[in-house]
Amino acid sequence: MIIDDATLSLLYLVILMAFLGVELIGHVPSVLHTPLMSGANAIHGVVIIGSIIVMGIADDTVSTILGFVAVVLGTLNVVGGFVVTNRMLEMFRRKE
Amino acid sequence: MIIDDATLSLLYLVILMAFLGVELIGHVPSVLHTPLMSGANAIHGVVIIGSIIVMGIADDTVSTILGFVAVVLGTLNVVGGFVVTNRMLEMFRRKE
Amino acid sequence: MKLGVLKETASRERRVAAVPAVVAKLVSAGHTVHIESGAGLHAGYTDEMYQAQGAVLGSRQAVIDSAECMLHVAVPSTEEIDSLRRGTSIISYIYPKRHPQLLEQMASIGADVFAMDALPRTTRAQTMDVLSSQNNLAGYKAVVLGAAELGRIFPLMMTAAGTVPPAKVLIYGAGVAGLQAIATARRLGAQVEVTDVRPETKEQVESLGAKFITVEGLDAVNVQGGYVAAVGSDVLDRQRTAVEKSLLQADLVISTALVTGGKAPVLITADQVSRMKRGAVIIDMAAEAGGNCELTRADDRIDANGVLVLGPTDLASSAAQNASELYAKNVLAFLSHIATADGITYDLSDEITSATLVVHNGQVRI
Amino acid sequence: MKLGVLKETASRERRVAAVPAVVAKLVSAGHTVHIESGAGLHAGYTDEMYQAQGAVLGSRQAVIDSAECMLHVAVPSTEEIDSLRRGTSIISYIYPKRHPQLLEQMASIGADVFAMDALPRTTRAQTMDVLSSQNNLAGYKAVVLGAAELGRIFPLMMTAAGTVPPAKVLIYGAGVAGLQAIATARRLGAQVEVTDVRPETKEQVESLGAKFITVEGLDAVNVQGGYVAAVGSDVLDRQRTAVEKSLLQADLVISTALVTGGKAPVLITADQVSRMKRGAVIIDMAAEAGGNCELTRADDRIDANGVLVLGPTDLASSAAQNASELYAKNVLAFLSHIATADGITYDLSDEITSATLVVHNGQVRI
Amino acid sequence: MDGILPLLYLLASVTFVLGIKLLGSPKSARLGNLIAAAGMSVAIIGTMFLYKHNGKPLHNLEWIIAALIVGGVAGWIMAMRVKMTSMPQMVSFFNGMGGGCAALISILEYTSATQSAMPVSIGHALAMMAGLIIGGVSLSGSIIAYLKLEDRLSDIRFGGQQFVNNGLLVLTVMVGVLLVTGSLSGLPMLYLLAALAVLFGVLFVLPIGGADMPVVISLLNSFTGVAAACGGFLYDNMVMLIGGILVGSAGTILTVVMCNSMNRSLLNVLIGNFGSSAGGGGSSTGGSYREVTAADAAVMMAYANRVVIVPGYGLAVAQAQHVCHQLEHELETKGVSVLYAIHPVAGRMPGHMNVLLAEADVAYDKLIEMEEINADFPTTDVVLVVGANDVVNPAAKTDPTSPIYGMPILDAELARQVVIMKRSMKAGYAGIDNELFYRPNAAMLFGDAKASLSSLVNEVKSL
Amino acid sequence: MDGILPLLYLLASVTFVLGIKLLGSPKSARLGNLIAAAGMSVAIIGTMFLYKHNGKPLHNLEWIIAALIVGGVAGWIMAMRVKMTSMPQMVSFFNGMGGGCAALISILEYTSATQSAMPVSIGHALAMMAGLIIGGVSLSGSIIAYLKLEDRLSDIRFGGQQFVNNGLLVLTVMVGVLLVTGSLSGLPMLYLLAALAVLFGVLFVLPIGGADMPVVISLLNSFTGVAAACGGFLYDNMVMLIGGILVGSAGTILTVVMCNSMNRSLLNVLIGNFGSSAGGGGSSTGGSYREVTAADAAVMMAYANRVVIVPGYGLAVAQAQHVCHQLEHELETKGVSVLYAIHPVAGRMPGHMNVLLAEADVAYDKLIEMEEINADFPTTDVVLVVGANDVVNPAAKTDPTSPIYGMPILDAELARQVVIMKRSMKAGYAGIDNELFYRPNAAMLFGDAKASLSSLVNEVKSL
Ligand SMILES: NC(=O)c1ccc[n+]([C@@H]2O[C@H](COP(=O)([O-])OP(=O)(O)OC[C@H]3O[C@@H](n4cnc5c(N)ncnc54)[C@H](OP(=O)(O)O)[C@@H]3O)[C@@H](O)[C@H]2O)c1
Ligand SMILES: NC(=O)c1ccc[n+]([C@@H]2O[C@H](COP(=O)([O-])OP(=O)(O)OC[C@H]3O[C@@H](n4cnc5c(N)ncnc54)[C@H](OP(=O)(O)O)[C@@H]3O)[C@@H](O)[C@H]2O)c1
Ligand SMILES: NC(=O)c1ccc[n+]([C@@H]2O[C@H](COP(=O)([O-])OP(=O)(O)OC[C@H]3O[C@@H](n4cnc5c(N)ncnc54)[C@H](O)[C@@H]3O)[C@@H](O)[C@H]2O)c1
Ligand SMILES: NC(=O)c1ccc[n+]([C@@H]2O[C@H](COP(=O)([O-])OP(=O)(O)OC[C@H]3O[C@@H](n4cnc5c(N)ncnc54)[C@H](O)[C@@H]3O)[C@@H](O)[C@H]2O)c1
Repeated sequence: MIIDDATLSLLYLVILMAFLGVELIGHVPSVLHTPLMSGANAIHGVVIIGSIIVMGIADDTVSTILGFVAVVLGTLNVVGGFVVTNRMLEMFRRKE
Repeated sequence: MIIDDATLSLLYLVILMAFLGVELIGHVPSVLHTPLMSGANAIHGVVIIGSIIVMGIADDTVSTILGFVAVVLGTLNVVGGFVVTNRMLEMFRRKE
Repeated sequence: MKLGVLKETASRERRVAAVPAVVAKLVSAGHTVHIESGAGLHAGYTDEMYQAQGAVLGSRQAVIDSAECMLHVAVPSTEEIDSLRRGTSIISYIYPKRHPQLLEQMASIGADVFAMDALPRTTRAQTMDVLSSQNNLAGYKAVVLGAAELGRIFPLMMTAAGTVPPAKVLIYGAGVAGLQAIATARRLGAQVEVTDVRPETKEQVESLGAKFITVEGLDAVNVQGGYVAAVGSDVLDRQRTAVEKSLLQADLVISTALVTGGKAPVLITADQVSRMKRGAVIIDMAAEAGGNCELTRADDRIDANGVLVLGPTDLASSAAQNASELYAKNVLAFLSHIATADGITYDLSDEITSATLVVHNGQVRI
Repeated sequence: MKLGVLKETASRERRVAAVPAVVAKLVSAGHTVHIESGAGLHAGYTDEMYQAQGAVLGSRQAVIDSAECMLHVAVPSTEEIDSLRRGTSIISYIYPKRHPQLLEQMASIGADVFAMDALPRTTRAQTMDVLSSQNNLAGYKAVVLGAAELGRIFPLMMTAAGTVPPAKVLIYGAGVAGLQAIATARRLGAQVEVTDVRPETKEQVESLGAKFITVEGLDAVNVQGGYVAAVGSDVLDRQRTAVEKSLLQADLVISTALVTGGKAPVLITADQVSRMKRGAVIIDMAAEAGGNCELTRADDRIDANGVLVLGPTDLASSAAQNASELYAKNVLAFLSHIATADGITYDLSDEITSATLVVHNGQVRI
Repeated sequence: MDGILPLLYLLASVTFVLGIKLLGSPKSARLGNLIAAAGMSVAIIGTMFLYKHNGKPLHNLEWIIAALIVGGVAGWIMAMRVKMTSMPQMVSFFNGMGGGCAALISILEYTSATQSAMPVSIGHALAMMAGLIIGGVSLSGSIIAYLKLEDRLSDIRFGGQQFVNNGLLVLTVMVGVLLVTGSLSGLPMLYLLAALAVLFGVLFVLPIGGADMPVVISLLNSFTGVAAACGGFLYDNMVMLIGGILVGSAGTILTVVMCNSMNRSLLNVLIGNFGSSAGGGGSSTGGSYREVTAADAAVMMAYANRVVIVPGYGLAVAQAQHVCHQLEHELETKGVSVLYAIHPVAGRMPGHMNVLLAEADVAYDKLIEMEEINADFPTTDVVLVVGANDVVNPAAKTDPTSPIYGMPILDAELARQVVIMKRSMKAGYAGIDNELFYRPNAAMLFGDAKASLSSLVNEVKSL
Repeated sequence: MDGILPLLYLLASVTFVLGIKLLGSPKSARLGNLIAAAGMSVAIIGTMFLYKHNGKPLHNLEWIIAALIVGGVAGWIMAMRVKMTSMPQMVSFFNGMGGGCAALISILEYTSATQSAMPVSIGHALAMMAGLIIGGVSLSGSIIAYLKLEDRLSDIRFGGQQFVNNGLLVLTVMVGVLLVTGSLSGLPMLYLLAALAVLFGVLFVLPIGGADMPVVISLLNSFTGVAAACGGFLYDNMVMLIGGILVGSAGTILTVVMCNSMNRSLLNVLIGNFGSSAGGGGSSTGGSYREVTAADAAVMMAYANRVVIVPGYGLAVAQAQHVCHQLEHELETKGVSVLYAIHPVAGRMPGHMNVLLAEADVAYDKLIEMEEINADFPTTDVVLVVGANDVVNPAAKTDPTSPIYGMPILDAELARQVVIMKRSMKAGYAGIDNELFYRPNAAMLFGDAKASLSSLVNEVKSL
């Protein structure tokens, strides 16, 4: 079995993140499940970074157009995700 | 500022481990402080791996002797650490 | 309708059939309320209080002369019935099964008689249920009376002079009165055991923190309209045996067991009493129906070789103020159901009217 | 030592100075215990029970003839003292300050008299403290008696016939009796308010879940050996004002306020009573010391225009069985302190002996 | 990769972890969301201006900014406009967009890789294909989930559906593997793979019932996380890796937790559910009721202004009066006003509730009579029914044939939310079913009242 | 680094994380320790047989095994022989050994680096020097801590000590930096650095008081973790890295947590303590008492066979009877037998405790009279005194001048452990000090009894 260093690092990261995930999510009250899911959803919008890079280095029209679409989709994910999460969490604002 | 990839990985690891550490240690009852410390103590005995390697590649006498000492010290740390921890934890064995 | 409230004449009766708050409601519903002067005094209600709510105060005769319908508490006496005008309606405790002659007499003067105690125990009749409201108070008072009579205190107390163990209270019957007795005795710190022949009472008893004495081999008991049917003598024998140990250790015994119609079941024999602890007290709430203890005599105190047997029939009445208030509210709810401002609507198809109307059109209806 | 126990002769006194369990201990400590036949009957103890524990049963005269030291509960009557042999010691309730002539009489027959009620309220004397043990029971019984007399029930009850509000109980004095009265009334579900002149009682009262009525500008009160000194009339005036609102709303009032020596402070005036709620009940536990209420007459019932004023002096005695047991254990502890099997050791340097020995060598010591 | 950008990425990664952590508690959830959003902004802006490709900064910046504005404005508007009740489908939609983005990146990378004719390492190829497949599934699956929740699409099931799905999955993976190994290649094949993935996403979600959608969305969410991580691997980009893996792992665990709190296994939700009926628990009488966990009920109550507790006979049976008092206390500590609504015939004897609650030292002035409190129910946030049944049964007002018709009842049904604690759906004293339990604003919390109340107390405390 | 070894390391790393996690709860702590130990064995054995240096397996295996046996047997014997009360110093000793090992590795690496004359990267040099310094400090510091706890060494303090320490620290770091940059070099310089580090360790720990030793040990422990991580960096060895960093981070947090639970800051422990008095809290009467947290008390009680609760007037004042009953219930759920010891004059009126506990529904048969229960105290694991004072004051038996002399008391002092809940060290009714509070088997849990009891309930529940 052959494992290169990068993969190994990745493996470590994945496993540690999994532990961290378990510890972090462990005892979340179920009312928070949806906001949490929504927040996580916004976070994976980080994929937008990839699309920005792709677009930033694209030089043919097709790539630029596809990249444009990708950035739009990613932004939708990020912005929509965070805003929706924030709205969901309105209910946890303490009333005076 | 110049950061090489390995260092960056290390930084990520350190930071993630720190998070993990906080999450893991967060609400430990204080009676467990000493056993926990002792268990952690045994774990950092992993440094023995280094001494084994050193000794395994040493070819002069001084290195071999120092390596021998290092391995002995490391083993003391590991074995003593785990055994002491185990003894401390005897009190948590449920009585019938 | 012109309603009349007389001063109760039965001995020890301190209640009154209407309290000022209820008078106000009756008046605003269009009735006129005539009250005998001093009728509420024993319950803590002065004439002035009634007047302030719109009642018409008057002499006994004046009330009798004006009223179309008498609101009453205790079963009316022969004299009282004789003194009434022909055709007057009566709403009162009647216990029709125990007083057939009284019914005849009332029929003979053409009275329409509603027996509050004959109400069906249905959900919608709950607000009119005088048995519940009065037995509830009686259950509380029985325990308080017992605690006052007993030469011991109820709660466990560990003091510098030594430990006083908690009193042991045994309760027969977990109906309304029995349950409230359990609650009250437990509040005061006694150890409470309970026996009843209805199996569902076990959970209820335990929900009040008392111990239920299970009688083996007891099948479901027949309950009709909320009244419990008598059980066979074999069951009673078995029950006596199951309970005896607790009885002989009891400091206070409160018996509330009743069955439909007739006489109360005998649950405590004279022999058992003779073997009870010296200083123990029995409060027999079934005294009016013959008593659950063989030795009970209604409204009397019997010292059976150091065991005191009381048969008070005025327990609810001894909480006259609350009892009158609740009775009056029951009657108010009853009246709103069976009558309008113009008079009683004799709707015999109505379950409540039909069950309570024991004399109608000169006819005894049971 | 030869100890004697007579049947109590005071009216309403149901207690007895020794119970079988204590007799057993006295006997094993080397004493002989002579008991008048039937002495314990009212408290639930038969002659057989005493005999079984080694007591010597006999006629009254036989006991008087044998005993060197009489164990007694109620303050002895003149006749009782007359009937005693010269030189007999007496251990009993005495209330020396209230009965100077009695002391003279006892001194004249050469009796050595120990007043159990004069015990210093120190920690080590707690096991002998009859005031604590008896007042504790009395406090409980006062509430039970009040609950029985009151035409209302204590607890809040929300029922189909309406809501019964909780009874309001007002307690004067948070000493031993008062605290137990608070606890008992609270258990039964009443709303309890309390007044006392010792500021430290506030916390104690609140620890029992009752409300303390604070009287403004009250300095620390003088307490000597556990007995509270009288406060000035200005304080009493201020207190009456502070409490009045609660008093006029109260259903049951229990007063327990006592001060050293003399007469109990008057805390409830006749005028106040006349403005109280109709149907309210006052139980004045200070009746023997003149009463906290102006209208109180010891051992009597007074109906003051619908307000019932009771001055029972036999409250502890009404829990005769427990009261006798605790009293007897107090006396046992006291005897072990002041005497050996051979007799009393008159160690006047001892705080307890010195404080309780009110007549010695033909001399009144207070 | 040197310079300040890696540190910005590190910062962003930390905000993501922190954000997820803070999102786990109601007190800090909003903050968590904001922190993660801030980190994301840093990462995006940093990338735009600091990223160097072969030493050169990114070009097309104006188009990138245009795309950001288009997506940002659209996302903002959609997120602000959506109704509270439609939140889950909105999340699903946004998730799909993320999946689509990830899939596009793979396609673009593959395109440029084939053009540059540089050899692609197996690892890169793997990441590319995985990103494409997972992103594609997530895209189409999320859109389907969105449509279903919007009720624009109903469950579609056909015989052998599971067989078809599994076959399609195998085929997709096979094509992917062949593309990785290079046995297949070329853009058309890549588009085929994308089409297969999208198709699978559609078929995968189509048969799953509406009630299980949240679980599916959560799962697709963690898929997108993995797809994003693949992108991170492609560009050796740590923040994408961390963000993606974090969401992948946390999302998976969240999915499992959600299943657990429904007492189902994930497999059961995804596969076992084929052909089973939709909706929450069903009842013999046909109506359907909702269940709620103690944690949920605790949050509802802790964030309410007013809670009214309706005690009944069950409170007495469970002897739960002391815990009930404790709950009242915990809620009041949190600033919630708590009252008890006492029905005159609750329990089995007059004053039964009074006896119980007095024993637990509940203040008398917190016990409110029926007539008085009935007016307050419409402005009450949460009613907690503890072992009561008949006394809150609306049949007493509406159904003349009911044995309890005419009995005045506590109008608990008028409150915003009603939580009912009992052990089962069984009837009470009167022996009749209770319509209240099936109301949309009602939810059941099953179990012995004492046990349920004490978990409630714990949950409230932990908030 | 390919082959199976990296996977074994990964496995071992996972066991370490898991081990630390499991060590956090009494229920799983033993398992956690065993798992970590198993992982450690895997890592060690794997290294011995699978590690390849420049493609060749390790040699000197027989010596390695010999060293393992020597160290293992010695460690085992020491660990088994040590008395329970001496555990902390034992931990410190073992920790020092680990530090020594790390320092030796750095020396050896430096030696071989100078010999091989290969250029050393800055990163490596940094790791080497850091490992040496930190390992050296940890070695000597731990040994000093060990000696101090063994009472073979007393606190040594002199004027300007802090100044000297800081100076030494600066010097050490400077030498280290110069060695890293290459301005200094050669073995003698390295040995100088080692000596400086060791010296600093000694001086650093010398002045710190015995009661603060656990904190210092924990800190040194996390130091060793960092030193181990440096080793991991040197050898690019993931398991050493993970293990080291994990202990470094968890150890640091543990240190902080320990300080918090003593209501001190870390700085205060390390520096502010110079010249302050040793020992736990002091009292005006001169004796010293111990404080305990609710979490500790909870563990003591939850793992006891029998707990006796002694209620007093404070229970009434705090109105804590209901929570007290709940604690009893929680403990019994855990299989602990719980009784109440009722002193005849506890409280302020006869039967005060009875009234209270009856209100909370405590079963009568759990209330045991003084005479009866006094015989049981010697076999009782934990006595929990709730707001009582005079009734457990041994002065009643021993001090004829005391106002309570002669009053029979509850012999709580005879139990193995006594936890006393009150708000302060103030006296009770009799106004006298209570010797019991200063007994070695007693510990105070300060605060209102109701609050303390409810945290106890929570802690017990969480076990
Ligand atoms: N108050 C009186 O004087 C009186 C006298 C006689 C009759 N009643 C009648 O009694 C009824 C009272 O109404 P209610 O609402 O109080 O009671 P209910 O209608 O009898 O309902 C009580 C509910 O509590 C639940 N329960 C029982 N034990 C439980 C436990 N341990 N934990 C959780 N839940 C539990 C039961 O459901 P599960 O089995 O599903 O848990 C039951 O549905 C009325 O119909 C009234 O007419 C009253
Ligand atoms: N039972 C009777 O009949 C009676 C009558 C009169 C006198 N006494 C006397 O009263 C004493 C009774 O002994 P005891 O041990 O029960 O009481 P104690 O000796 O008076 O001690 C009670 C302790 O409780 C603590 N405390 C008060 N409030 C508290 C709260 N809210 N939370 C936590 N702790 C609280 C106080 O310490 P902190 O201030 O530090 O919190 C105090 O030291 C005896 O001396 C007895 O002789 C008894
Ligand atoms: N519908 C309603 O809402 C409503 C209202 C009040 C009462 N009830 C029902 O009415 C019924 C009786 O109530 P009640 O208080 O008028 O009862 P009751 O006064 O007629 O009888 C008292 C109790 O004695 C018991 N008893 C009979 N024989 C006995 C024996 N041999 N030993 C021991 N106990 C014996 C009965 O079971 C009953 O519990 C109960 O079922 C009660 O729930 C219903
Ligand atoms: N050492 C002990 O252990 C011990 C034992 C029992 C009692 N005591 C102490 O003895 C003292 C008295 O106990 P007691 O029960 O015999 O008291 P008591 O019967 O002599 O008096 C009853 C109460 O009346 C109060 N009182 C006096 N004047 C009052 C007024 N104007 N208004 C309201 N209340 C008034 C007193 O303060 C006292 O609390 C208390 O301090 C008690 O703690 C001590």
